[in-house]
Amino acid sequence: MKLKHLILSLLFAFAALTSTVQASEGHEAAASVPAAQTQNAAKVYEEKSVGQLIVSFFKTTGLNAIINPKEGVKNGEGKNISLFAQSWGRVLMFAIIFLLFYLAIAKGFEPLLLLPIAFGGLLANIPIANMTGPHGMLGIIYNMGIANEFFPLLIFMGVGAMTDFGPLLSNPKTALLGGAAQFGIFGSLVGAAALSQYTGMVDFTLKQSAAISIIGGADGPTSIFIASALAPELLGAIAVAAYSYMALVPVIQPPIMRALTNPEERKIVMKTTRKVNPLEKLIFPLVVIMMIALILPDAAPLMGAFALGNFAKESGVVDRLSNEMQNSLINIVTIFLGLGVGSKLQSDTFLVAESLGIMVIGLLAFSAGTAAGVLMGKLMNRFSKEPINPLIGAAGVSAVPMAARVVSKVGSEEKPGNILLMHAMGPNVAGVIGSAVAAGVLLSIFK
Amino acid sequence: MKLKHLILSLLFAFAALTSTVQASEGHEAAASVPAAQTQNAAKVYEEKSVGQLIVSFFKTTGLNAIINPKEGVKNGEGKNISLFAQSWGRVLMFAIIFLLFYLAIAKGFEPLLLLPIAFGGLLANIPIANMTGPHGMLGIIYNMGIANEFFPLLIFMGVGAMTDFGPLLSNPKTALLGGAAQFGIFGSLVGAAALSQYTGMVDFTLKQSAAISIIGGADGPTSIFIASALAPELLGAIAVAAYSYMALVPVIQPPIMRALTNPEERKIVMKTTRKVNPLEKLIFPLVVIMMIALILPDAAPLMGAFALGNFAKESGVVDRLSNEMQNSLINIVTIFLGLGVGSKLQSDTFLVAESLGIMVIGLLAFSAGTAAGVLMGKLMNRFSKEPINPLIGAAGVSAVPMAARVVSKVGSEEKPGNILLMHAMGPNVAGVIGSAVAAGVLLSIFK
Amino acid sequence: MKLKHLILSLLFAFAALTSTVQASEGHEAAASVPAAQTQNAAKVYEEKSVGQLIVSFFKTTGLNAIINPKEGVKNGEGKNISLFAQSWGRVLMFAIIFLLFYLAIAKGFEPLLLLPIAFGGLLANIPIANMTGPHGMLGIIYNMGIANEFFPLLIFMGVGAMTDFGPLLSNPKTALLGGAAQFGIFGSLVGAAALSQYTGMVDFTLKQSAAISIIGGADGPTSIFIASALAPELLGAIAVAAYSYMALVPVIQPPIMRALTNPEERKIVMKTTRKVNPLEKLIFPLVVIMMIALILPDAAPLMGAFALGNFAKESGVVDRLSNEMQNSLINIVTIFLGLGVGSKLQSDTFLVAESLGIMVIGLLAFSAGTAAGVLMGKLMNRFSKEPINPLIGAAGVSAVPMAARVVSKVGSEEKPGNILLMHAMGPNVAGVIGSAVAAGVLLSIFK
Amino acid sequence: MEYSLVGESLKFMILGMLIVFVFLYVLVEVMKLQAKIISKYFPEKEIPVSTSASSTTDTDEEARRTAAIIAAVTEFRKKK
Amino acid sequence: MEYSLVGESLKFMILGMLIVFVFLYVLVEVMKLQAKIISKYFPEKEIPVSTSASSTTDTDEEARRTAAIIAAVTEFRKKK
Amino acid sequence: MEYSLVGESLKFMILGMLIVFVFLYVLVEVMKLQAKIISKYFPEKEIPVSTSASSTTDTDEEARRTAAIIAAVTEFRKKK
Ligand code: NA
Ligand code: NA
Ligand code: NA
Repeated sequence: MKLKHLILSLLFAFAALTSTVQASEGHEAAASVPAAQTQNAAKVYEEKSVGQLIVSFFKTTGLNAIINPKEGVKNGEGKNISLFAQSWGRVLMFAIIFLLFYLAIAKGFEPLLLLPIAFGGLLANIPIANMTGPHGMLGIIYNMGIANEFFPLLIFMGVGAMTDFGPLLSNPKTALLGGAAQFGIFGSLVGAAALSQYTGMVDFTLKQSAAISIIGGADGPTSIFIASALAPELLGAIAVAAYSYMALVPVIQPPIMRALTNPEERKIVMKTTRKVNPLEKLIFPLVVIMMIALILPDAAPLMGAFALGNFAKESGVVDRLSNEMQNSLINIVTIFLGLGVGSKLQSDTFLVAESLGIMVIGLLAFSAGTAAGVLMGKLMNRFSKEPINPLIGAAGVSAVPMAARVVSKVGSEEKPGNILLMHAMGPNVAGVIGSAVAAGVLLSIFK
Repeated sequence: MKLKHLILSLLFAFAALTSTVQASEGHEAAASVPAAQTQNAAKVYEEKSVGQLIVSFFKTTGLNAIINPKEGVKNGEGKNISLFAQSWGRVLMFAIIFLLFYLAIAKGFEPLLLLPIAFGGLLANIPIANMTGPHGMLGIIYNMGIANEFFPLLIFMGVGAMTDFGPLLSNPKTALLGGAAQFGIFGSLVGAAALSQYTGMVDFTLKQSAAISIIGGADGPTSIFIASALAPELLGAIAVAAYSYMALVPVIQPPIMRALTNPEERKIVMKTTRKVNPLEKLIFPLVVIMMIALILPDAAPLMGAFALGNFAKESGVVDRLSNEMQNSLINIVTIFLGLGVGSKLQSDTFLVAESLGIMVIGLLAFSAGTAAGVLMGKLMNRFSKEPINPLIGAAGVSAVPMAARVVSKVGSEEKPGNILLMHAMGPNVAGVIGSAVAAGVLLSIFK
Repeated sequence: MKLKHLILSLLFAFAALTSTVQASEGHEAAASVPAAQTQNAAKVYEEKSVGQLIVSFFKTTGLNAIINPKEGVKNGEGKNISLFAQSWGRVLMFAIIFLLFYLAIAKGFEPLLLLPIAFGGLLANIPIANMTGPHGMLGIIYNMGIANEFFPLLIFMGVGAMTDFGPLLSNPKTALLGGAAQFGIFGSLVGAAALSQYTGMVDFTLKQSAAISIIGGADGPTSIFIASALAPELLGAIAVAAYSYMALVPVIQPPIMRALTNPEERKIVMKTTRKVNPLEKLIFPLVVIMMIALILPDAAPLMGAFALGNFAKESGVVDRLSNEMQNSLINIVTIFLGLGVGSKLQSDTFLVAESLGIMVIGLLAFSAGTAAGVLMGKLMNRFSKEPINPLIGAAGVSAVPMAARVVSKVGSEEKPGNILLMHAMGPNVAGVIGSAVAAGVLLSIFK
Repeated sequence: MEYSLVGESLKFMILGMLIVFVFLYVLVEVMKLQAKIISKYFPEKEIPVSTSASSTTDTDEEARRTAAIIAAVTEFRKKK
Repeated sequence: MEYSLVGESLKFMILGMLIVFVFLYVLVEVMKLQAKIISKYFPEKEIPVSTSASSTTDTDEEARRTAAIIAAVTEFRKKK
Repeated sequence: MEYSLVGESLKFMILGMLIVFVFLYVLVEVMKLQAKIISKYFPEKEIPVSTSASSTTDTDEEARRTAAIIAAVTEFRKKK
């Protein structure tokens, strides 16, 4: 195939040319930046020869931008990007993003959010294109719904419309297990503070520590909401950590659950749940939002959106709207939320020691939450008339409904036929409320 | 269950503490406002003891905000809220909102809009959270599509895609009945003016009177569109009145219809409608929008959106888009429209004599429209060659398709087997056009 | 029917009055404009008699605006509209728009976009209503997603999710045919420049020429994206030309294909395509976007959105999102994109010699692209081991999947049973990538 | 405000009802004219638009289709 | 910063866990009360809300319905 | 403008067609390489991605599924 040779030689000519460009670049470097600015300002096209066109084209290739990083290149927020972040930083980020793709697709790590987040990260790290700037696709999306914390609320509304509070209503006191698991949040808050104060590794402020600790709530939209509000610069790492560990719940939780319980406890069979009157389900979201209004209005946006979705579903008279919240609307917002969060995976923002710190604290948070839930389960079992299997406390960390499934699996491994799923769903959904309350407390502190 | 006692004592401790806080509050009151401002401006966290944290937490509870209203608290638009509106006002609003929930769910009052409106109202009245402010969820929604009158138009586009002009085209002259019913609008405009001029009860301006009178069009999106344009401060009350009375059409209309007709008139059987050529249906929306363009361009946004939806449906070549307008898009916009309108149910905006006045005028408007339609039906029956059942005039107030169903029901009660539904659909859809024309006239007057 | 007479006489009275108004208008003309402005500024309603009301109503009719055009009337962008554009211009535009409706509905010309574009154009040309202004429905839509080039990217994302790269992956070298067809773009760029330089007919700048030439890419969203970026003033004409000629592909291409090939070439049977491993399809969008990142980051928004859609589909783990991109989301955006583009069909913007020039160049572009594709096919057939039917080169102009179908039709006419469809899909989808690359080159030149 | 609210609104009523009736009356006449022209030049058989296949977009037809799906599923569930 | 990060965050922990538990405890009591009131005054038979017809909105029911549709289509496809 | 529009656009044509061809040529080579690697190390049987179950996302499969639903409903309606 001679065509191939023809094109190959064209390609070689191109390559030869570009190496010349690279060589001559050194001389121009000093002059080029202001020149570019002047040209930009005037925006007048000036005559060029084909050679000049090709040279100036090469200068706008991403390859050149990565191989020859320059001082003064700015990110989407208008801050200078370091030479490292422009070159090896981008390469490293692409590697991390391919890892995220692998985890999302081959390992099933919460793909609905990790895949768009990672793709957003990929686009955010493309040099020259500046897609995270205010006129870029990712920047537009970010400003549309993440900077103002709107998209996480819409997601939460959809989640509310998908949530069934029946199991919690049939056994109210299991809500306390969902409270204990919030120790994951506050424990890791102390952990983040300690990491900053006692090691030189990271230097989180109190606000940043609080934003990170919400990972322990095991609730994606809540994490993104709080991170946008308290520490948007950490949003990318926090979201990635939250969704990654939520996907890892079946790996993280079982060992902790087994270590803190003995086989007898794990074999406890719980009483069948009572049937719940639909009216109880209908009133419940109103009760929750009124309590939030009276006790913790700072959690009103989160719980308000959640209660709205749940109330729309339970009312049974606006199925059009409740189905919409659970389908098209949540899908559209998920795409945008993922891309917008991914815009915070730029190399200069993400490749900092803080991200590693966030990963460590996130793991701590999930573990602490699980442990606290199980221990609270043991405590309640001791004081309660009806037997309580302490395993269901682990479901209190949320990660709805995965943690509840993990509980059921561990329980039935110990005693086949002992189905704990419905019993675990109580603490599971209470954990969502608990996390929103914890989030409200943190917001109220820093207001 | 000793756990209960443990927690109860914690709760009591909390209660005791909060009462102390309340007691000491008096002394701080004077100093607290500027202090809060300074702190806010600096946004620097300052060390606090656990006691101080709990005290400052209590100050951010909604309970405290309601029990201890303060001067200088601002609503979403930045205006001061009266002490009454902060305390009893909120309580009263919550009661009204629960009433709306009851009407929407148990009584089936147009739940698709009343439920989201009421929920928006609930969130809007939560103290501290300030969800109607420019950064709050409701404020974002309001600015996204209600302040600029965009959402009502999208709804109207969807309604257009759901409307079938066949019955009107098969019997064109019934359009005049849809015209007569617009007396509901202009009659109640005079009524609102009279209420302001002759009683001290309310003090509507001409613009406000016009915005209110559109309730008589019995058309949700048109009402919201005009209220946003002419009197946004009355939007909440107008929308609630419009949708409530639309739901009450089966209650309001029959007595008026019976009072104005004798049994012979009600028994009139109308000629079977002719089959309409699809081409007529296809051309009709273009005819209407071109007439609006030539005669009344101020109604172009409303009728343009409506005609677009109808034309998309009748063209038969863009079913993807026309189905979208009728489903996902209208559902999403309905959720947002409801919440955004609900944001105008804040106690300080809604709890004014004007809202009561709007309710009174709204009832007047529906009644006057019904009466005018029926009387016009009697007049046309006298002059027309073919018999016209005057009942179908009542369908001219719109509230598509409910008023037409009411006509059919009243008619078949008088003479079983006399199905007036299709005959009533003509005035019914003409009433939509008539209201849009009336809206355009009012817009053109105040431009 | 005496009612008719009653109303007719009312109508005559109205007509008589309006003619008086027209007569007296001349005297007022000079004073009216500043008066209107003052009134507007103060926005205070002033008492009027019924006669004055009717006169001032007549002045706000569209008929009056068209019959009595005035100096100083402004379009949506705040520029003065010529007297011709206000009067005959609008009439002419309505005629063009009805022609577009006819083509879209009766002739099936890409109705999904031409119908909303034309309807947007209709609304944009309604006098007085000013729907393209920043507060009008079309203006809101335009600023929401077209001025910032967001909507075309969302469409492209959906198209990506609908595209199957299997045929291209099974026979990679056919991608070169999709490259050759881009001569349609660059050839027509030279054509547009020549038209400006050598005839007095039009006066396109280089940027405008580039924006127009992208019509040759036969790719709606790409055309709209580039036109918004380089020459928004030509957006309407470019979009209409692009979609019209895409619909005309079955008319434009066959004669050119037959003229450049002999029957033997058209009868060539190609080898059956190999089965493609799903992993190849999964990796392909990542390969493309990484190559764009390295070689041509200016094409990153376009190819990024496209690759995201395709990757979401091929990943198989986010079907919720990929289905959303292909259905509700693309439908909603199509409605808005059409209306927003249609807002550029205002008489003063569209009725210029440039629009005719664009139509001419668009036809040239499609023809040149087809010819170049076929010629490249002949060249490749000569040098390739396996036979290549040169007809499939014509599919390289894109217009997915229509051009591929045309190829298959022409091929099977020559040799019944010779199904070229799958072979033509390779160049067809490569043509999408090729056009995005060409678009990126043009963007990079003018940055 | 030196003008009477009621007085002005009465004038608006006259203007408004007049415009509404004029508009709808013209519309009635146009509808009649259109029906006459269409039945003369484009009788139902030769409609140039492709509405024959897409008559399924009529709302009642739509409703019937939805009903059919629901019925199908309901029946299927019963069988189970 | 003159304050201790760890010290402050420990205080936050105390405050936060306290509020979380108080909130959920109150919620538990309200849920119990509500159940009692509802079972007394609104036993399942006489629910005033129209949830009887729309019990299909329960998520599991929803899931079952989706499953039914999928099953129906799958079966249909097999038959083909 | 002191430059020739046609002259400049001819240069753009050279640049543009060059880049388009270079890009697509590299893409062709990458596609070939990728096919070679994948067929060697990840033959169809052992694909690590879960595409086996979700092969239904292929557009034609999608279309077939939609067709199946429509057919099912149509048939059901006929039976009625
Ligand atoms: Na949680
Ligand atoms: Na009406
Ligand atoms: Na192309």
